[in-house]
Amino acid sequence: MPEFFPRFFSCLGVPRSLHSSYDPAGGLAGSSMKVPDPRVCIAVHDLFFRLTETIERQPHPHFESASRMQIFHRSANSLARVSIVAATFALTGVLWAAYRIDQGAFITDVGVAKDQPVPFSHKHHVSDDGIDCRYCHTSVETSAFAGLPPTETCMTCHSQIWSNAAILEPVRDSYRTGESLAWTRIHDLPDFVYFNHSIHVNKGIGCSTCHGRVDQMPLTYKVNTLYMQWCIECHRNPESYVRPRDQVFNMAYQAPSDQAQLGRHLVAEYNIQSLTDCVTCHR
Amino acid sequence: MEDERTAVLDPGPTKVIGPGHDFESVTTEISGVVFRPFLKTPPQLFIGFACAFVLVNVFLVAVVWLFAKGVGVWGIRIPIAWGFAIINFVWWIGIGHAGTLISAILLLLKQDWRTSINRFSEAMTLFAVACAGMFPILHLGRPWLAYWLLPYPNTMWLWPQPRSPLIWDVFAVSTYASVSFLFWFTGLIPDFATMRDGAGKRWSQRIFGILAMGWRGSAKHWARYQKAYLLLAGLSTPLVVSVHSVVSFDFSIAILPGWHTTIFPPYFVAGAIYSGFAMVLTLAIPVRRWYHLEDLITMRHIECMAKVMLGTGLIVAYGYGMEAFMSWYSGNQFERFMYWNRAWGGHYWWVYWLLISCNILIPQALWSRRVRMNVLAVFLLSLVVNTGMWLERFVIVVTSLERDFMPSAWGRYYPTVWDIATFAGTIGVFLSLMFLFIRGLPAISMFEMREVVHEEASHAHGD
Amino acid sequence: MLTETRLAGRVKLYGLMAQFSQPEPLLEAARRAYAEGYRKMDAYAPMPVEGLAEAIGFRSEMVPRLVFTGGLLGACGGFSLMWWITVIAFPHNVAGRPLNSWMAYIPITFECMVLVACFTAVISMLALNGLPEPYHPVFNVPQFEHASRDKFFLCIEATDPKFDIELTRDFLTGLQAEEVLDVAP
Amino acid sequence: MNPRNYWRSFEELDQSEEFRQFAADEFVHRIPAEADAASRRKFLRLMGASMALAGATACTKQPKETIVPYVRQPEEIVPGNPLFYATTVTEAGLGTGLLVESHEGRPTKIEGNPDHPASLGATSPQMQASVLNLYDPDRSQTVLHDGIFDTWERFTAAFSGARDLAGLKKGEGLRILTGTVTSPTLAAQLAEFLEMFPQAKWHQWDPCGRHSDYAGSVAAFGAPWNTIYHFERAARIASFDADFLDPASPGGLRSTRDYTGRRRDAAQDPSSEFPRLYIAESTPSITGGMAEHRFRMRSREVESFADKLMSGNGDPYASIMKDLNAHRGESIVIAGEYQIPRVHALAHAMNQALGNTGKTVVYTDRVEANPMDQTASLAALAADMRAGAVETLLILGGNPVYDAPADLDFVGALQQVKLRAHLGLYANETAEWCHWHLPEAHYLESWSDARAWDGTASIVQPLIAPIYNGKTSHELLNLLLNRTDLSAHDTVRGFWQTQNKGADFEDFWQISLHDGVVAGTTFPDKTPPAANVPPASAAQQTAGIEIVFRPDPAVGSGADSNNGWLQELPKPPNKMTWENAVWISQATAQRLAIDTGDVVELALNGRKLQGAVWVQAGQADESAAIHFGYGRKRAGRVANGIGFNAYSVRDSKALWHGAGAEVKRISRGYSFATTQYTQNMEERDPFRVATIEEFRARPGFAQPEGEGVPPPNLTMFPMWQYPKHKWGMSIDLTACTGCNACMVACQAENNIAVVGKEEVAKGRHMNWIRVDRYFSGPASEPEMYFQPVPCMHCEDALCELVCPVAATVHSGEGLNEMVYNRCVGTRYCSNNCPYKVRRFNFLLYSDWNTQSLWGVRNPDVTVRSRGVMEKCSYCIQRINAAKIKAEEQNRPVRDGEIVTACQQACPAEAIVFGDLNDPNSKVARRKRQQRDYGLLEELNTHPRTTYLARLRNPNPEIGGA
Repeated sequence: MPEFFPRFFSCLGVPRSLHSSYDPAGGLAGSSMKVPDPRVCIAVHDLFFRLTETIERQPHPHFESASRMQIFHRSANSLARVSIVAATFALTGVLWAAYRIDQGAFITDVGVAKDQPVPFSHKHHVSDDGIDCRYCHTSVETSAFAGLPPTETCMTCHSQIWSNAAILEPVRDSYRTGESLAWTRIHDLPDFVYFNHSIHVNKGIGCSTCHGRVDQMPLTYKVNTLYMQWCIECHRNPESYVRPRDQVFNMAYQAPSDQAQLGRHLVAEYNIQSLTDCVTCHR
Repeated sequence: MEDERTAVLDPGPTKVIGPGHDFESVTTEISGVVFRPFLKTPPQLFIGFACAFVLVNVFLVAVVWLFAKGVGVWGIRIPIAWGFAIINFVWWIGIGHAGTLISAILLLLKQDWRTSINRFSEAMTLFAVACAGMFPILHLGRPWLAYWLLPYPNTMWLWPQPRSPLIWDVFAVSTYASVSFLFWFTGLIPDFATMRDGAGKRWSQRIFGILAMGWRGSAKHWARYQKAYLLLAGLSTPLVVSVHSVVSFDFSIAILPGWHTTIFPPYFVAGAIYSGFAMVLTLAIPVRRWYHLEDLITMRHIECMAKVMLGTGLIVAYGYGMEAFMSWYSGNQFERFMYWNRAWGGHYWWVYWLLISCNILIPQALWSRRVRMNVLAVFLLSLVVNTGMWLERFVIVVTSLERDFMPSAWGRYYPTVWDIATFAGTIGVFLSLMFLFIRGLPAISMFEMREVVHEEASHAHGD
Repeated sequence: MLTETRLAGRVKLYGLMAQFSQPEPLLEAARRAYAEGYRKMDAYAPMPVEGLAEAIGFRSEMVPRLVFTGGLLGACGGFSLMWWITVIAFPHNVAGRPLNSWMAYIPITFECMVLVACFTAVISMLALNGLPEPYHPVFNVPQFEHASRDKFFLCIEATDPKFDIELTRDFLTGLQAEEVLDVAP
Repeated sequence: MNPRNYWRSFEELDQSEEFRQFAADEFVHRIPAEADAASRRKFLRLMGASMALAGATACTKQPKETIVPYVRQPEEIVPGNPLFYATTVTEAGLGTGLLVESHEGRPTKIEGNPDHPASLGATSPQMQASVLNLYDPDRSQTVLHDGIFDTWERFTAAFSGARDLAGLKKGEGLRILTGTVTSPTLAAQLAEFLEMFPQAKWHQWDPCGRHSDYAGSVAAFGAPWNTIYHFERAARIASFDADFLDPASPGGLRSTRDYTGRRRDAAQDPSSEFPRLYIAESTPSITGGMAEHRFRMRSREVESFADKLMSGNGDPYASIMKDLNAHRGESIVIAGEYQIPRVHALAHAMNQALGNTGKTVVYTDRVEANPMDQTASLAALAADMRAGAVETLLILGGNPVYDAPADLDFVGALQQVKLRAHLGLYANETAEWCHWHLPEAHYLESWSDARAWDGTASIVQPLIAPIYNGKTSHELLNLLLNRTDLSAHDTVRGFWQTQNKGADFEDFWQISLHDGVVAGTTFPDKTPPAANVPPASAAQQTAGIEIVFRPDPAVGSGADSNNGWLQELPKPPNKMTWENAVWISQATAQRLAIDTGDVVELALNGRKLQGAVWVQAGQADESAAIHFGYGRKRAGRVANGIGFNAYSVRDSKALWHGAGAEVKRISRGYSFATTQYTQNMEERDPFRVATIEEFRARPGFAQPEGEGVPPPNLTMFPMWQYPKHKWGMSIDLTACTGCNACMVACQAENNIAVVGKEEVAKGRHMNWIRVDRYFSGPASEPEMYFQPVPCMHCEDALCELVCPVAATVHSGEGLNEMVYNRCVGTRYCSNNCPYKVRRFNFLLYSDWNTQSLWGVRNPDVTVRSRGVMEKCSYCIQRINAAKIKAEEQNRPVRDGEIVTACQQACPAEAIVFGDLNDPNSKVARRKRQQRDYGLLEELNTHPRTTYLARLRNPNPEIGGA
C-alpha cells in the first residue's frame, strides 16, 4: 500500500524540496515515509503550496524546523474570513439570479412575439382599419373563450383586398382546403386554470388591462406574466383596475386620476366581488 | 482468544475506562482507528460495509421505480393511505433520539459514562435522521414538489398551511437535523485539532487543519467552548422531547381512533429513547469488539444503557396500558372497537402481540444483572427492541387506518416488495454512513476521554 | 547557541512559552504569572481545565447573552411568520378555524427558537474565539503539537508591558516548566 | 336509534393467502396497463408537466401550444359554451329520451330528457355510460370481409347481387335477424321489404327482451297486450319476482320516479298513504331492497306463491291478500320478466280481481312493431339454417353467436348459411362467424326513431358524424330495398312525412326534434278481455340446484360489456366489480361445503360452465344466480376474457331459470374485487331507518341522543359565516333505491378515471360518490340498504386542517375545495376524513394516450394526473357556470338552476342540491324535515351533506319485518 502511492502520484511531480522541508518525522502510524499528496487534496495543496514556500525563503535564524507545526501561512487567516463572506455573497447572488430568470422573458415570454402562420398585425387591423375587437373575437362577451376568427372571417375582406398577397397564401390555402390555420398561443394558461372572458368583460375589465395595447402591436406578444400572483393582485382589489363598461373595448383607455374613487363606485354598481376562492379558477 | 483479550482489557462494570491509560494513550488508541492504514481496517468492517452497500443499491433501485411509477407501487391504498413510509419515518426519527439524549441530557445529568459513547451516538443520530428525512419526501404523491412545504416567496402567493402537523414536522425535523449536526461538529472541533497535530500525511494535516479552524486549545477557547456546548445541551434537551412529540402529533392531531390520544407525546418520546438506546447497543457492541475498544466502552456503559432501555421500556409499557384502559374508559364505541380490533378482531392482531412481547415481555429479562452483564444477550435484546418498536409504529399506523369510522370504507393493508426494499435500503444507507464515520473520524471524543483519564487519576490520588 | 545580546532587538518574538505535562502545574503557573502582573498571556490545554481561564483573568458572559437574544428573535420570527402567512399573505378558511390559530403555531415557534439559538451559540463561540484562524504564532513551536494531545502550555506574549525576555524566561523556568520555548511571530 | 340485531360479516373472502399474494403483486395490471407502461416512458415528460404545475417556479415555462379556429364556424356554435340536443337511446328496442351535452361538436355527457315520459330527466347507469362506447377505441372501425379490411362499396356490390338473386325467388332463403324493433321507420322499411320479398323472413332475438311479458299477456288475454303500471297511484304492491325499480327494465326509470315519489310524499304528509311493497324473489334485487316484505324463494316457487296468494289462505298470504283487498283500485300485482307466463297471467287476473285495471294498471297495444315469441323465432331461424333453407342472413345489430340459448347451437347452424352479414357496433363473436362485418353507427351518430315503453315515439338524432363511417339499420334496409342513395336522415324524415302530411310538417319535425318527443304518439289505454289463468304447469322436478339467469346489474346483457365505467360499477347487492360470479346462499354454501372464492363447475342439462362462487346474503337457498354479459371473447380490450358466459348453459325452453343443476368445486381461492368489504353496519347506524309508526310516534328518531353526543355548534372557535351562498345537499334514503345511476353520472361529468380490477381490489377505485350497501336483520332474511356517500363538505373539515400546503381549503360559499394543482400528495387528508370519500391517484390512472378517449372528457374539469388527491366538488364547474350566467344577467342564482350530475341522473330524485341561505330552496326545506341527520355528526364536523332517514311501512300482521 504505501509503495503504491509514490508510483501512482509520481506523475504529479511535486518538488522534492517540498518533501524535505516538510519532514513529518515523529508522526503517528505509517506517517514516517515521505509520500506526495494524493489527488483528493491537490486543491488544498495548491492553495497553500506557494504560501508555505515563502516561509522557507525567509528562514528564521533561530528555529530550524519552524515550519513543522505551521500547516497554513499567515494569509490563510484572511483567506478563511474572506471565503466565508464570499460564500454568503455567492448564495445571495444565486437566489437573486433565480428570481430574475423566473420573472424574465425566458420563462414568462413577456414581450416575446412568436412565429405565426401569417404575420398578423393587430396594429394594422385595429389602429389603421379601426376594426373592433369583437369583429373577430366574437364570443368574448358570451363565452369563456374569446373566440378566434374562422378563416371565413379573414376572407370576407381578403377575398377583395390583398386577394393575392403572398403572405396571405396560408389563409387562402386554409379556405380552399378546409385545413384550419394553426396559430401559436400567446396567452396560454395551464390546463388547470379556468379563465372566463365573458364575466370579466361584463364586469368592466378592459381588454388592454390584461392584453396591453394590442392595437399597437405589429406582432402580438403578451405584456403580463399571467402568474397567479398577477391574477390575485386584481382579484383582491378590482377597484384599482375596473373601468366603465362602455370603455372595456377602448384600447387607449387611461385610468382617470380619481380611479380609486371611480373604482369603488363601479365595484358597487357592477356588484363586483373580490373572488379569491381556489375554485374560482381551479376545478 | 478474543475473549481472553476482552477479559484482560475489560476493567469490569464499575470503571468507565480501562487501567493504565494516560492522555497520550487514549489519544493514540482512538485516533489510531482513523490513522491506521487502509488495509489494516478490521475485515468485519469491510464485510459489513459491503453488505450495507448492496442494500444502498437496493434502495436506489426502489426509489427509481417509485419515482417512475408513483407511490402506487407500495401497498398503500384508501383507507390505509400511509404505510411503510411513515412507519419507517417515525422509527428512524425515534432511533435518532438516543444520540442527542446521551449527549445533552446525560451531559446535564453529569453522567460520566456517556463520554465514550456520545460522539458515536450523535453520529448515529445524524444518519438516522437523514434516513428518516428521506421518507416524508419519498412518500409524497408528487415528490418533485416537496419544496412547497417550505415557506418561500413564490409567484403563486401561496404558503404552507401551518395548522398541519406535517408543517410542524418540517420545522421540527429540519431543526433537529441541524442542531444534531451542530452538536456533533462542535464536539469534534478539538478532536479535529488533535487529528491535525497527529496526522502524518500533509494532506490529512490540511484537511483536519481546515476542519479544526485553527483550534489551539487556549483557555479562552475552552471557556467559551464549554459555555456554548452546555447551552447546546440545554437547548437540545427540550428539542429532543419536542421533536418526537411533534411526530406523535401527526397522529394525535388526527381524529382517527387509535391516533387521537393525549398519551402519544410522552410515550412516543419514551419509545424513541427506547429504540435509540437499542440501536446504540446494536452498533456499539460489534464495533467495540472489532476495534478492541473494550477498555473505553466498558461493561459499565453497556449495563447503564441496558438499564435505560429497561426504564424507558417500562414507560412505553405504561403507554400501551393507558391506551387500552382509555379506549375502554372513554366509553366511546369507536375507541373500544379500535382496541378490540387492534388486539383481537383485526387481521393484524398477531402483530400487536408480537410487538407486546418484543417491547414489554422479553426486555423484562434486563432486570437480571447476569443478563445485563452478558454482552451477547444485551446485543440480541437490542435487536428485539428495535424490531418491537418498528412493529409498534406498524400497529399504530395500519390497524387504526384499516378500520376507522365508516364500516363501508374499511380496507386491508398488504405491503409490496417495494415497501420492503425501500425500508431495507435505508438500513443500508444508515450502516454505510456509520461505517464510513467509524473509519474516517474519531468515533470517541478524545478530549473528553482525557478529562476522564484526569478524573480517574485524581480519584486514584484521592484514594 | 546565540547570545541574548545578539538576539535582542534583531528578532521579534511573539512570546515565551512554558510546557507542562499535567494540568495542575499549568494552573498553578497561570495563577502565579497573573499574580506576577502578567496580563497578556494565554494557557493551552488538550482539554478543558477547571479554573484555567479565571486563572489568567479571563471572564466573558457574551455567548449566553447572544444565545438568549438569538432564541428570542427566533421565537418571534417563527410566530410572526406563521401569523403573517395565515392572516395577511393569503387568508384561507381552513377547517373553520380562525385565521390566527395561534395554538397551532406554538410548535413552530419553539423549533425556530431552538434553531436560531443553537446556531447563535456555535457561531458566536467561533467568532468570539476568532476562529477560523488556521495560522497562529504558537504553532511555530514544534512541541506545541502536543498541546492538543498530552502537554500543557502557558504562553506570555511579548506585547505584555511587563514582558522582558530574560526576566520572563527566568520567571517561567522558575515554574518547574518542563521546558521554556521561544514563540516566533 | 332503534336497536336492531346486526350480524357479523361473512368470513371475509380476501383474508385468503391468495388474496394477499395477488394484492401484493403490483405487476398485474389490466386497464391502466397501457397508462402505466407509458408513464414509465413518459416519466420525464410528465415530470416536466408536473413541474409546470409548480406554477412556473423552478424556471419551467409553458410548453408551446397552438390554437386552431374553425375554417367555417357553424353559427349555432359558440366556442366554449356547450349545446344540448335531444335524442333517444334504445335498450332492448325501447326508447328513452335524452338531452346530450356537446362541446364544439363532441358529445360528452348524457342527461335525461325531462319532457320524455320514460325519463322525466333521469338516466340509467347504462345510458350514462353509453357515451363512452361512442369513443371506444375498440369499436368496429371498418368493413370486414372474412376478417380482412374491405369497403362499403364492395359490400354493396356483393350484397346487391345476393339480393337480386333472392329477388328472383321472391326472397326465399333471405332472412333478417334484428333485435326488438319499436322504430316506426324501421318497421315500415321491414314491412316494405317483406312485401317486396314475400318468401323472406324477419326474425327477432333479444337475449334480455320482454319474452315472458309477451307470452304472459298472450296466455292471459289470448293476444299480446302491453301493460303499464302507475306506481304513483299504488298504495300496495305485490311483486312476483318483478325488479321494476331496475332502471334498465322497461319503464324502470319512470316506475322508480313514480314509486319513490309517492314514498317521499307520504313521508311528509300523513294524509297520503305510504306504499307497501311485497316481493317474492330468488336473488336480491334493488326492488327487493326497497320492499317491506321480501319473501326469499327459488324462482320456480314463485308460481305456487302466486297461486297461494290468489287463494288467500294461510300465512302470510291471508294477511297480504287482506291488505291488497283493503286497497282495491290502488294496489298493483306485478309479475316479473323472470317468471313464467302463467305467473303473469295470475298477476293480470289478480289486478282485474282487485279492480286495479284501468286505475293503477292500464293496458295498451304492444309497442313492438312486430311482437312475436322471439325464442321461437330464433329457434325457427336456427332450424332453417341447419336445414340449409337460409342462403342469405343479414344480422342487424345483436350478437346471437354469443347470446343465443345454448340448445339452439346457433354457431353450428349459422355455418350452413351461404352469405352472412353482420351489422354491429363491435366486430364481436357473431362478426367472427359472418362473411361480412359492417360497422354500425352509434346512436349518437345515427338518425332513427323509437317508441318508449308506453308507445311514445321520439326521434334519434345524431350529435356527431359517424366517427368510423358506420351505418344504421335503415341504410342497410335501403340497400335491400334498392334505395342505396337514400340516407338514414331522409328515410326517417320521409317516414314521418307520410305520418304527417300537413303543410306544417317542417314545424312538426323541428318541434319533435327539439322536444325529443313526437307529440300525440303515446298509445291510448284499452280495456283487455277478462284474464284467464292457464292450468298450473306440471310439477317440475325439484332435485338439484336451481340456476337463475339475470342480466348483469352493470353491463346488462353484454352489449355494452366493453365499457370501463360499467365494468367498474359495483353490483348493488355485493359491490363486486369487473366480473360475474355464481351467487349462492349461505345455507346452500354450507350444505355444499363451498365458500366465496371457490371455483365451481355448474352442470345444467349436460351443459357445463365454470365460475367463482360468491356467497350472497338474501339469495334463495338451493338456488344459484348467474349473470349474463361476461365471458366475452371479442368484446374489446376491456371485457375480453373476464367472467364466464352464462348464456352457455341457458336453454330456450327455460330462459330465466333452469332446475336440477349440479355444482361441484374444482378449485379454491379465487379473488374478487369489491369496493366494500364489510356487509353490515358494525353497530354504527350510518344508515337510519324506522317504520312509519315509529316515525309518527317519534319524528326525531334519526337524531342521535344520549351522552357522547355534543350539542350542535359546540366549538372553541366562532363558526364561520357564509353570507353569500351556502351550498348544501340532502339525500333522501327513503327514496334512494341504490341503482348506481349517480355513480356513473359523476364519473362521466368529472372525468373520473377507470383503474382496473387489480387496483379496485387494492381499494383504489376512484368514484367520487359511492353507494354503500348494508345488510341488517337476520342473516337468512336480511334487509338491504343503500346509502350514496359523496363528499360531506364539512364546515369543520378535518381534511383541510392537516393539509400542509393548503391544497384543500374552504371557499367563501362553504365548499370544501380540492385544488389538484396545489396537491403534493401527502394523503393525510384522506387519513383524517372520517367518511373516506377522498380518492388518490396512486398511479397514472387517467389515460393520457388513447386519443379517441380524449373526446369524452369534460373540458370544464381538470384531468387529474398521478400523485394528487381528488374528491367530490359538488360539481363546482356547474356552480361556477350558473353563477357567471346569473352575474351576467344581473340576477341572483335561482334555486334548481344548479343541478349536480348525481342529482340530475337520479331517477328517484333522492338527491337535492342548493343554497341553504335561501329558506325556500328545495334543499333548505328538505333539511328542515325531522328525518334529517348527518353522518357521524358526533364528530362535530358539521357536514353540509345530510340524509333523510329511511322509512318503511311493514304489515303489522306479518312478523319478521
